[in-house]
Amino acid sequence: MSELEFVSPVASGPLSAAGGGISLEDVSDRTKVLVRAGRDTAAGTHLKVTYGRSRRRRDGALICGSRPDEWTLLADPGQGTELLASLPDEGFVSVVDITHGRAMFRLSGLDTVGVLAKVCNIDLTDDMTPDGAVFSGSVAKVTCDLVRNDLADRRSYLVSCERSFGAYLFAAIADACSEFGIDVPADLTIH
Amino acid sequence: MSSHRLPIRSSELIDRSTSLSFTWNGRAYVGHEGDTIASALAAAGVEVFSRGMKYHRRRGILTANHWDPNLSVQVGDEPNVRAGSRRLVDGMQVSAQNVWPSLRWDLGTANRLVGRFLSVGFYYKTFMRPQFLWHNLYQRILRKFAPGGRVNWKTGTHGEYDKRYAHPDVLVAGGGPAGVAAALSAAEAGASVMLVEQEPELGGHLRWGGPDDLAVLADLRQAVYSTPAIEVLCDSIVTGRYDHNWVAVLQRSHEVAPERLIKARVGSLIVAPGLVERPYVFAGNDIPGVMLAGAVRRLINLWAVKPGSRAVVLSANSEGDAAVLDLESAGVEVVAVLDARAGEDVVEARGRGRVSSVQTGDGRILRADLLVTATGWTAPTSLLNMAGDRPVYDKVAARYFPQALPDNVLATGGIAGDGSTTELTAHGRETGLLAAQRALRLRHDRRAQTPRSPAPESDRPAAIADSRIPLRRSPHPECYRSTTHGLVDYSEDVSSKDLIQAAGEGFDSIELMKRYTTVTMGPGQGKLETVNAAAVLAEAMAVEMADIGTTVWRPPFSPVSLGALAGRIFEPVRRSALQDWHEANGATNLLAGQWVRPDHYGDPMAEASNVRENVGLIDVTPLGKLDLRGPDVANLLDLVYVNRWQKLEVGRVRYGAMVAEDGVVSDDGVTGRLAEDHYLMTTTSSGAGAVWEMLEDWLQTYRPDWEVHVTPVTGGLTSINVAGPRSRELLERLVDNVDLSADAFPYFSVRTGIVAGVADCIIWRIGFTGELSYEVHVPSGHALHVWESLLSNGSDLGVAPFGIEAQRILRLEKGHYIVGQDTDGLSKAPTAGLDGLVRLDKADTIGLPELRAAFERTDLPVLVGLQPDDPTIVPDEACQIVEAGSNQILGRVTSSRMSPTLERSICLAQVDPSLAAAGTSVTVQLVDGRRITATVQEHHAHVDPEGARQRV
Amino acid sequence: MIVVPCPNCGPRNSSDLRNAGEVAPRPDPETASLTEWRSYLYLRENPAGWVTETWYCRSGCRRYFTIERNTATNEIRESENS
Amino acid sequence: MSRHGYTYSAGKLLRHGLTRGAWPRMWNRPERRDSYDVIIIGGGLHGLATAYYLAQNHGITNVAVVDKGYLGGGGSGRNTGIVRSNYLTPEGVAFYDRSLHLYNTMAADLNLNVMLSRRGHLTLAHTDSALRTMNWRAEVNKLLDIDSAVIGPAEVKRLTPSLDVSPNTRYPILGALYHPPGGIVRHDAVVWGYARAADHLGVHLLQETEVLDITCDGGDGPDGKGPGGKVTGVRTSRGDISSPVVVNCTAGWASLISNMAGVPLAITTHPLQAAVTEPCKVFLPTVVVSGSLHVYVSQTDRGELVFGASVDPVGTYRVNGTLEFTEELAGHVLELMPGISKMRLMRQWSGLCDMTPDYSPIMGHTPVEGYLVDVGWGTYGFKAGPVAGETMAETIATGRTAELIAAFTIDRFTDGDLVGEKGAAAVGH
Repeated sequence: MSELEFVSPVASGPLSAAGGGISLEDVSDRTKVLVRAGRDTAAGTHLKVTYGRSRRRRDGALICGSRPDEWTLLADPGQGTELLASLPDEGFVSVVDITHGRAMFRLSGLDTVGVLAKVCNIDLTDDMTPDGAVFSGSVAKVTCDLVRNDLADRRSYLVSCERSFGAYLFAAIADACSEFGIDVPADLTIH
Repeated sequence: MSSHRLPIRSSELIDRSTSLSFTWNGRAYVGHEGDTIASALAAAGVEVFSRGMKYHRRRGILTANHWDPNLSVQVGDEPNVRAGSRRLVDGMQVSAQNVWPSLRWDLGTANRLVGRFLSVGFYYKTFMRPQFLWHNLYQRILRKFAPGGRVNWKTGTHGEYDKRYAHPDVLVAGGGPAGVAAALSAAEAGASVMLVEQEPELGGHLRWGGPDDLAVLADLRQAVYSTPAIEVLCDSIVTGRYDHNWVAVLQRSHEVAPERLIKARVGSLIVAPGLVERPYVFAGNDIPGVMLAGAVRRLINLWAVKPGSRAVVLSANSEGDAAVLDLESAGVEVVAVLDARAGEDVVEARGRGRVSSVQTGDGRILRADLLVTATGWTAPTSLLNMAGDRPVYDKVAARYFPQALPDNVLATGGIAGDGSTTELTAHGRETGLLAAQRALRLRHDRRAQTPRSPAPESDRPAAIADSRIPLRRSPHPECYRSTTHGLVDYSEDVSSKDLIQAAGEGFDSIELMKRYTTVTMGPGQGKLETVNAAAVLAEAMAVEMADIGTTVWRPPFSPVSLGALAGRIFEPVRRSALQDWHEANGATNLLAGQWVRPDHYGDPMAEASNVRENVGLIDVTPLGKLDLRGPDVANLLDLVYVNRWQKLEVGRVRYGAMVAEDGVVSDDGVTGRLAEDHYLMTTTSSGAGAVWEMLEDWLQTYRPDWEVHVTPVTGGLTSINVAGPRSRELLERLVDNVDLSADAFPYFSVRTGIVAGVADCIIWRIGFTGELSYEVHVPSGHALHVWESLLSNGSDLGVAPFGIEAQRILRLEKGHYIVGQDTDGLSKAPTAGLDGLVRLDKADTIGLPELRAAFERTDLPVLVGLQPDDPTIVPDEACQIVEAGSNQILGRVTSSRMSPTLERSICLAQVDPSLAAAGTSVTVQLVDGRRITATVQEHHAHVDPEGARQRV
Repeated sequence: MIVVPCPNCGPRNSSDLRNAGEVAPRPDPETASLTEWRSYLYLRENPAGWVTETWYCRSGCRRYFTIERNTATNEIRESENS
Repeated sequence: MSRHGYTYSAGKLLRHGLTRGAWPRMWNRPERRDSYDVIIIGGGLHGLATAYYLAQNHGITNVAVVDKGYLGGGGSGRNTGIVRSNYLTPEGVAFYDRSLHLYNTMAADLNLNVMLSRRGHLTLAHTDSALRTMNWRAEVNKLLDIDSAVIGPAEVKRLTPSLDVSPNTRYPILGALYHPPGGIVRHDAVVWGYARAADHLGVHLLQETEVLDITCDGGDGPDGKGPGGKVTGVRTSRGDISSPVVVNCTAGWASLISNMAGVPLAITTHPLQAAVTEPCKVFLPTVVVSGSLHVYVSQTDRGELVFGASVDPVGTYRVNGTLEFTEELAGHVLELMPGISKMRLMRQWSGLCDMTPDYSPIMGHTPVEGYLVDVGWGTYGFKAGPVAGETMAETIATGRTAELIAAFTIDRFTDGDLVGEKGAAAVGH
């Protein structure tokens, strides 16, 4: 169905501050696959990373240890079939394509910590939350999965939430960014 | 008025090159940057700032800082602004509060004439009879006298407030010498530090000290601002310390918000607020011109304001002695210095609108316009109280000291003891080091326990004992009250005489006294008043201060605006992938929990009829949807639903109802078996979250041996119900690879197929509306395409969207109950009519014993279909069913609508079992009080009870 | 905002979790008398002191776990049977 | 009034003002006896009212009220003083309506102005289902002759102009249940009024006397406690006191006291928080409650806004309050009244609530003879104080459960006959 357009819950294009301190981009169209498996299953062994950490697989998929015995695989758009096929399925293993079920944003720049500190109670200092950290928490009162996934020395986070909260959450994060120089479009209101 | 501004002082905060214009009660004034509202007005000769709450006596500057009870003013639309600390801003419109018609001529002063009759608690002792006078007259008058400023409730908006979280290892509350030194040593020891100071600049009392103090201060400031690990927040205040060192900081005058709340999880909290100077209780102690030593020192040294011309000073300590020197240096004639340490005293200040004379303890009457008192200190122990400490009174030092603090809270500076600047900073440094070591130990543990952070490279820092040398406690006379009576609480107008009366009436514990007299209950919350109140009570009871205890200081330490507490107001809203389309196509929305969804598109009756006649589409995405996988799903379903699930075949769906452990109906929905070990469960929209958590609970804590994975897919699958006699025809045009014919795809079946080119759509055939209908669950990224395809391919079939209201009509025609509307918090399975569904012979089901007990009972209410005998009357939902000749309640209408299909009113109702038989006539009382009759129906369904329409 | 030590996530703000109350062992529904069943449903020790209770890590690992909390002080320690 | 000893009046105020004479004590600190006919544990509103009605209505005056602290130091002094009777169930309505009647005449009955302000009580509905519950309450209320009706947004605005009734808010006000007789009372004064009247009738008020144990005889459990036994007295921090009747009126501490008699309760203790702002000129004429937003608010005659919420979700005996309570409160208040964001919150506090599964009290006799309970008051103990005292006194004096409290017996949990108040009472003010 790759010819069908994927419609994101977020209508807005990328936003960034003039000074470059912060940028916010909707990446909801990325492929997201949820894997539930015991650590002793072949899938668990294959995925390897433990809860709280992430690694980049050779095919480019980002493997996130999102919960105990639970992984989220993130890849470019349209990779669902490939990702599903990439996993050994012996034993009690569940693989669910959640691409359509989760909205996802990338928040990048020096001021990300300042932005997230306005909406999220997690300690984001480097020793508590280094690059590669995977964690969950409340962001602007929505439960989110987050990955610190720095880009070429630019601090960056992937933030994902249940799809139906997507429009709200994008607006809420954009609102938090405004202190750091992002001009928030008028149609992105949090209320 | 003449200028009271002094020549340049080396310590002054004002920038004389600036001029800020503002108004006070409508009159124009000018001040400088660095001025507070009060200092600018005082410099211009203003002496009266407010009126007392009860007797409306004139009030002037008392403490000249944030705690000054006499300096609450209105600034624009902001009430109760502390003019003693609020910095002047160009264009401010400042006015006095609680005066009418003006500060100068205030009619409230009439209360003074009857003051002797308005003794404490007087209102409890009168106005009992006649009652109508209390309600209609006295109370209205009392309300007119309410103090405080005016809030702009008519046109005000929430405004730009903000919040943020912080995670400092060490938070220092108070930027005086000890606090600054603590911050520096904590940072040196490797801790991240947040240093919070109430004033706009660091330094505490050093700011109004001599050249040596100023030199030390300059060094400390330089060191702090060149230490990156210290975040300095001035003009900010720690307002609360809550359990587990959750600390609230109110950051004022930040560029993004006038007030911003910082919530900090703090490793170690260092409490270093210094001391609050305490007023002295004597006759006339509220006359303008009576000031505390700290007030005159601040006025002279920080703002170069001459506080008077002839001063009497009552001094019990070095602050008073220093005030004498400051007064002299400012050209104020010091008429007399009364040394309280030598037993000298003041018994009365006299004057109207300004002190004119002072009577001393030895009977002298001195002409003066300024009476300065330095009689001791209150330790502002609020944050320590909040940390569980009960500070103890030390008779020798005449103040309270910390008793037992938890490891994560440390005290330094004046609150911990006395010392020179060198001694205070030394204690601060030791405290900072200890705080840092404890905090770093906690940080080490936190890293070790948190999976996202790598294990700490170093060993756990060793626990360090508290080896600090305590600050000494300098002797200080116990100066609380003179031989005369005066005010104890300035903001509440409570005098020492009032307190003694209250004790005599039986209010002889500090908490009872507080409640009866309202002492310490005003905006200052006891900062100035608490210790004096305790002293007066001790005197009245003839006991030691130490035996009185103090009132518990409750948060916040300083009042916080509702705006700052609210912050940005995040209220998450959920939208289906089709919600933009709905709104663009005329939908009227409905808020259902967090979801916003279409109630109707203009004409719900027509929308419902169209479903009965043609075909309609409704977006039911908010239905909870849970993807269940694993070999034990059927076991799980058997446990959580009242019916059986072991024999559900692949490709079939089934209705299920849930009860809680107490047997009360809790949720319901349809679950389908998509593959051998793969099911999709639906729940009510409002119950989706709770059902998910409940399934996890049973799987994790009760049956961890079962292999089931639960994944919520509510928003990922956009659910479109295609309902109506032409629904099959419409779907056939768009569905590939699924045979929709009645034989191949019977009622209560499920198939997975391609709809409008979108793969992985789950289609199940069910009938909430009572019509032939298919619920299509579409991957949400392609849902709009499917929805629009259904509309564009069905125009010849009369396809049209319908909203929740039409669905409610349709389901009521069909007699489907809604959990939580037609059932309530006591409804058990028999009430909902689940007799046919429930299986009591299962080994286990949630609430099984209660299910069994419920079916033994004959007294439970019964849900029935009900039709008013007059078909044009629709009783409102919640109308009561009553005994014909009385007000005895026998049931209620739970749902009601006008049925477009039957063109008559229809209802569901819960009735007493004696009324449940079909054909029973019941009496319904309408909202307007009329009573009508209605007849109980054989079925819940009013339309097509046999289900013929949905089984075609 | 107290801190709850989630065995999987580490220390978390309590707003990230849901408190499911004092642990009450579920009697066997087949054999329990109604009186026993209703004791399980309704009666709680409700002590002013240490209580073993269940939490659900709602915004984190989504696991249920038990800890001991002192209801007089809000101190928390690991549950002996967690 | 002379039965209450010294009578207060405007004339007395005048005389004391002129002579500057001292006022007499409102109550005494008596020496305790070794034995009483009735011991009431808990010197709050309920305990004092029970003692007063025992003496006043039934002539039983050999009664002690014991409290570990000072009078009214628990929930009686920490609630927000709201009274109303527009409950959902007939049994709830009848009970609270009697209480409201007692409040109406209390100032005269007790010769102390409790400052009842019948200013009208609005329960806002923001959703269809909330509106349906309001209709339900209104319809039940009407049948029981309670002044209560559902009104629309325009009428809400007329009664309370500071509320934002525009339809585009996150929580639009779709209507409200309006209850004109509802209002507020000066809570401490009610405590003092009952204490003063009971003291004058001969009841002993024993403050700073903590009950350490309840002594029993003949019961199934250890030390003769538990079902089948009977009460013999209490052990206190100031010595043992014997009595054939011990009444538990200890609200948030009810479980601890009841466990001393071997009678476990269907209760968990949760804090209920409240807060007050600095005073402002009066602008809010009614009591406003929003169940969906978990907030209620009224303005005192002193100009302070008094706020409350629903109970904290985590059970605890801590009463030091939380920051998140004030944050949520402020957010929700500003949803209702966006114009007051510059008002400042001055003080927060909390009290302990004894929550039952069905949001209704547990009252009357227990399986231990002579041990009675008046507990499970959750968030509505203040409203019920007078009628609870009256009916408990009747139950003690006559030995028969008073009719108004028959639905609230301890047996209902074993019988599975819970009261249906829960739906309406989640924010029960």
